[in-house]
Amino acid sequence: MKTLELGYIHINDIIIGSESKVENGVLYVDEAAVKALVLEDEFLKDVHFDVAKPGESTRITPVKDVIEPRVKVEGPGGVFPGMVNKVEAVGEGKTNVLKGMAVVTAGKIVGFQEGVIDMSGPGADYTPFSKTINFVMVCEPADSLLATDPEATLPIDNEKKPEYERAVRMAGLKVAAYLGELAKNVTPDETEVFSTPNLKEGMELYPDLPRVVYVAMLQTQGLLHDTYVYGVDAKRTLSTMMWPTEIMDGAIVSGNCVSACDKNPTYIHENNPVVHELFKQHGKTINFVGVIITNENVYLADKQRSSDWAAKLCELLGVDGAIVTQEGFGNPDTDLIMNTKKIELKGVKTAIVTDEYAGQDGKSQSLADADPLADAVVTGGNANQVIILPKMDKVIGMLDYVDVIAGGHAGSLREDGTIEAEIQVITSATNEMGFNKLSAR
Amino acid sequence: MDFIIITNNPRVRDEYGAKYCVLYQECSFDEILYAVRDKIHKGHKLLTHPLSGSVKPNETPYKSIMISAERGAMDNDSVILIEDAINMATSGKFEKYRQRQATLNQRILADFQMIDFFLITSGIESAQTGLMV
Amino acid sequence: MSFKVVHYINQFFANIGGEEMAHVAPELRDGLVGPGLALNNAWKGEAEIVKTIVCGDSYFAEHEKEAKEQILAWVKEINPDFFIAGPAFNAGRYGYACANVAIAVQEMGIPVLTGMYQENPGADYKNQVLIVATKDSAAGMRQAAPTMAKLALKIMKGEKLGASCEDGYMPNGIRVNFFEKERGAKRAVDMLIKKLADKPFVTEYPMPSFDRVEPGKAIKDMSKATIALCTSGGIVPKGNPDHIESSSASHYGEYSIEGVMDLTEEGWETAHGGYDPIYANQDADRVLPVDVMRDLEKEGVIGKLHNLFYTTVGNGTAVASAKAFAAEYAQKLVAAGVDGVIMTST
Amino acid sequence: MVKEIERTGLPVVHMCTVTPISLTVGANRIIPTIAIPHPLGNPALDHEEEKKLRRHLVDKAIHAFTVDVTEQTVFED
Repeated sequence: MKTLELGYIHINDIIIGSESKVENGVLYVDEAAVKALVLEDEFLKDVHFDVAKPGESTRITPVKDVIEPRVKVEGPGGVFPGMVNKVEAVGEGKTNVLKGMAVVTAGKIVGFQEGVIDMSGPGADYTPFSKTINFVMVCEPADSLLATDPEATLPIDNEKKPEYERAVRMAGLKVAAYLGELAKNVTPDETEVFSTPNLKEGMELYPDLPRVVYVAMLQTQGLLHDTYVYGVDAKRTLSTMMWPTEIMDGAIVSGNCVSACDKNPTYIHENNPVVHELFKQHGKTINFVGVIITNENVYLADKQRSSDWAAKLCELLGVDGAIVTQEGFGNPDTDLIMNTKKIELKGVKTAIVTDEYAGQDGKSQSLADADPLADAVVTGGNANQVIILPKMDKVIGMLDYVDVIAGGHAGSLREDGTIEAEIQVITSATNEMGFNKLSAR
Repeated sequence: MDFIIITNNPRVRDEYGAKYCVLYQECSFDEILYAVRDKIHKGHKLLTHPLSGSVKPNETPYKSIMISAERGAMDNDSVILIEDAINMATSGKFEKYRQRQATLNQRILADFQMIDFFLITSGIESAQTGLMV
Repeated sequence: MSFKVVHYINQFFANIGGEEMAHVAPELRDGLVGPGLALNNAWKGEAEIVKTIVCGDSYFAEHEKEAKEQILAWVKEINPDFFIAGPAFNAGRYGYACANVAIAVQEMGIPVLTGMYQENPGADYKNQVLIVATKDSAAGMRQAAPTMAKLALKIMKGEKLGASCEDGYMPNGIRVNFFEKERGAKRAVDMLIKKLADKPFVTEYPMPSFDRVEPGKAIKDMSKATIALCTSGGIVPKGNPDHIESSSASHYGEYSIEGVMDLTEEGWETAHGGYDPIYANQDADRVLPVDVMRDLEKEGVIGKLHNLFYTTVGNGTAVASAKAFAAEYAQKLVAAGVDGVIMTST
Repeated sequence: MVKEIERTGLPVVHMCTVTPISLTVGANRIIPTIAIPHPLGNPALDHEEEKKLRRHLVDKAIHAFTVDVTEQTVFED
């Protein structure tokens, strides 16, 4: 039996000042200390912090990642293993969570960087991060990363963008771990226990319940499209298995910055909605066996191997059912259909989660691939839906390139400050792990 | 696995042209898909996904696709993948991007080249470790 | 001022009679008749049925052209804000009539709505006209009338259509976003639990149609059969006189091969952008085998090669737009007495 | 397209190079052909040989018309 207790500490406010602590639901952040932590990285020159609260007339853009601060209180290892803590296996004991808030990394990595979080207005309905108090950090690249050619129009040297991406990704995780650490000795407002029996125990405990596995597909196509598991770039892995609670301790982190609406930020991995919903049914209607992680590479032989392995693991576990979720557009549709088809052909019933690109008029074919065996599909909605985002009083990050973010089109930033765009510019709007209520028919 | 890269990305041409078989042509995103399709009809096998990357078709003007150097009987899976990709890319829903391409500045273009470069690089890494497909 | 509505119903719902009275010709009545009452009540004065058109189901089936002409003439004269037909529930010919009349009125620029059971043959038109899904018998009127009335009023007021499951119409291929009550992950788990228990569940995204059609009957005597050639390989007369586009075809070609024994390089080519055209341009018989078919005709292996062939472009999987064309020319083939079709694809 | 024609009751023989696509689009009588750019020919052959090849394929199609099928059938050699 693998058991993890999550202790939720509800955060009602974040105050940036000269001391770091969590007290009476308020997170106090010592600006100088966090800044020093971020600037340990030689590739970052400066960082600006800000707080965005639900209901405010604030827009955060471009968003890179969103992370929920957590800390191990009991049990082996530390959060985000292999990234900011040792690779030791996590997923048991006690973990405290700063609930109701998130660390948001913002800033331009590439010129077409995307991701909008509106804290109020119509856009706020589409992003889950309009409901969290956001500790936003905008990181500036070190001079060593800047283009040296005086003629260059690039702020960052093209060759050095991978370093900058890595630096910003790590800065976000470090700060989230630092803030989480402040809650290590705080008594949680609420606790929730998640227990997964091993295969043998599960069979004995629930002999009559259908056994269900969760197949999580991770985005792994290359720079800005990567996901890390215990610090390993997941594109160089075979499909494998995890305890669901490992994910809750941050074993999977996002390095994916492209396609804001359907990328899975680290926050959504930590709070993986499928894992939580399966736990709710565990022992009642189903026996939740565990998580299979598999990747979404560009190389077709990799796709074949990974989907073969995902299906093979389902077969080996002898499960009755599987939930499959994906991340991204186009290329991953092929992995999704391959996985679903192969798993169904093993006699395992599937339900899958995706989103759609059906065009602004909703009339185009939604997915790049299809198969009649994929007969139980949940959709996160049509990413091409057009939305008008009103001007916000405050912008954290920068707006100059909204014209070129995905789904925005020439002239999408109007003179009056409103943005006409597709909901694909909004962070996690059509999340393909089923985090939201948005759907389509 | 011996491969050919069909690309309209100057960065792929410049960095890999001397090392691998790179067929560069100055053309649109769609035209790269068509070029790959014609090669598949002649018996080359598709090695990387034609819609690799989360950047949408024509949002980026650049596309690099890897096919087998060897020709054999036409591969049905490759035909279906490239046709689905062409249908998706030319369906009209990404039309807005096509119009926008002319307005992209050098900085953005360089970024799109970089993304495509890293996507195909991950394909090359896979091709070099796996000898058979 | 309330919206003016014209309602279409059949002889049964007009209380004229059942099957024995299905032959009655279209008739125009003032105000509402039968089920119109439920619609009118639901509109509470915001919209009103000003005229009701009654037509026998057999009459419509047997005199579709005349019936439509008469109905359209009346509708034109009344010039209503909205046209509503049915609901037809599971009555097949009534459903067919409702859908076809509604489509015809819609083409005049008047918004329309009909309703029927999902397995009614008229429901095949759900992508062309808005159809509310009803139960399979008239006992479902109590639910159907308010749903239809509400949706009709929404359209009359120019409000944006919600998703099919919100507004009660049959999915029509146009994807509309909306917020569900539960998040996606819960919906997926619930769906899987139903699927595991072999209970019915509804997918939120039906995969593009993989439906099958019953194979046509074998032809007993080929020597008496007329065989037609069709191709998706884009073979056209040299110069592509109808300007068939090389991709995303917007129309199909119909060409005569009367007296043509062989498709020569001088006379024929391909308009298809989906493959290297060099081989088809050299000899279009490589795609459309007219030369061999003529030999078979001469030898008496087949009775006759049909004198027209039909051509479209678009690769094997881009069937959506080509579908409508094929349905159209299939009718022409049947009318021409063709017994079998060879379709070639590149 | 094949389906729309067959829906009228007419038997359709689909001559197609990529058999899986033919199966996907719902054809019931399927004759696999030579290659996408020249399904019913082979430019590598001389004219007579090529026509013989085409005749062979069309003969198969004619045969397919005379066979009652109950499910999707690929007529191999």
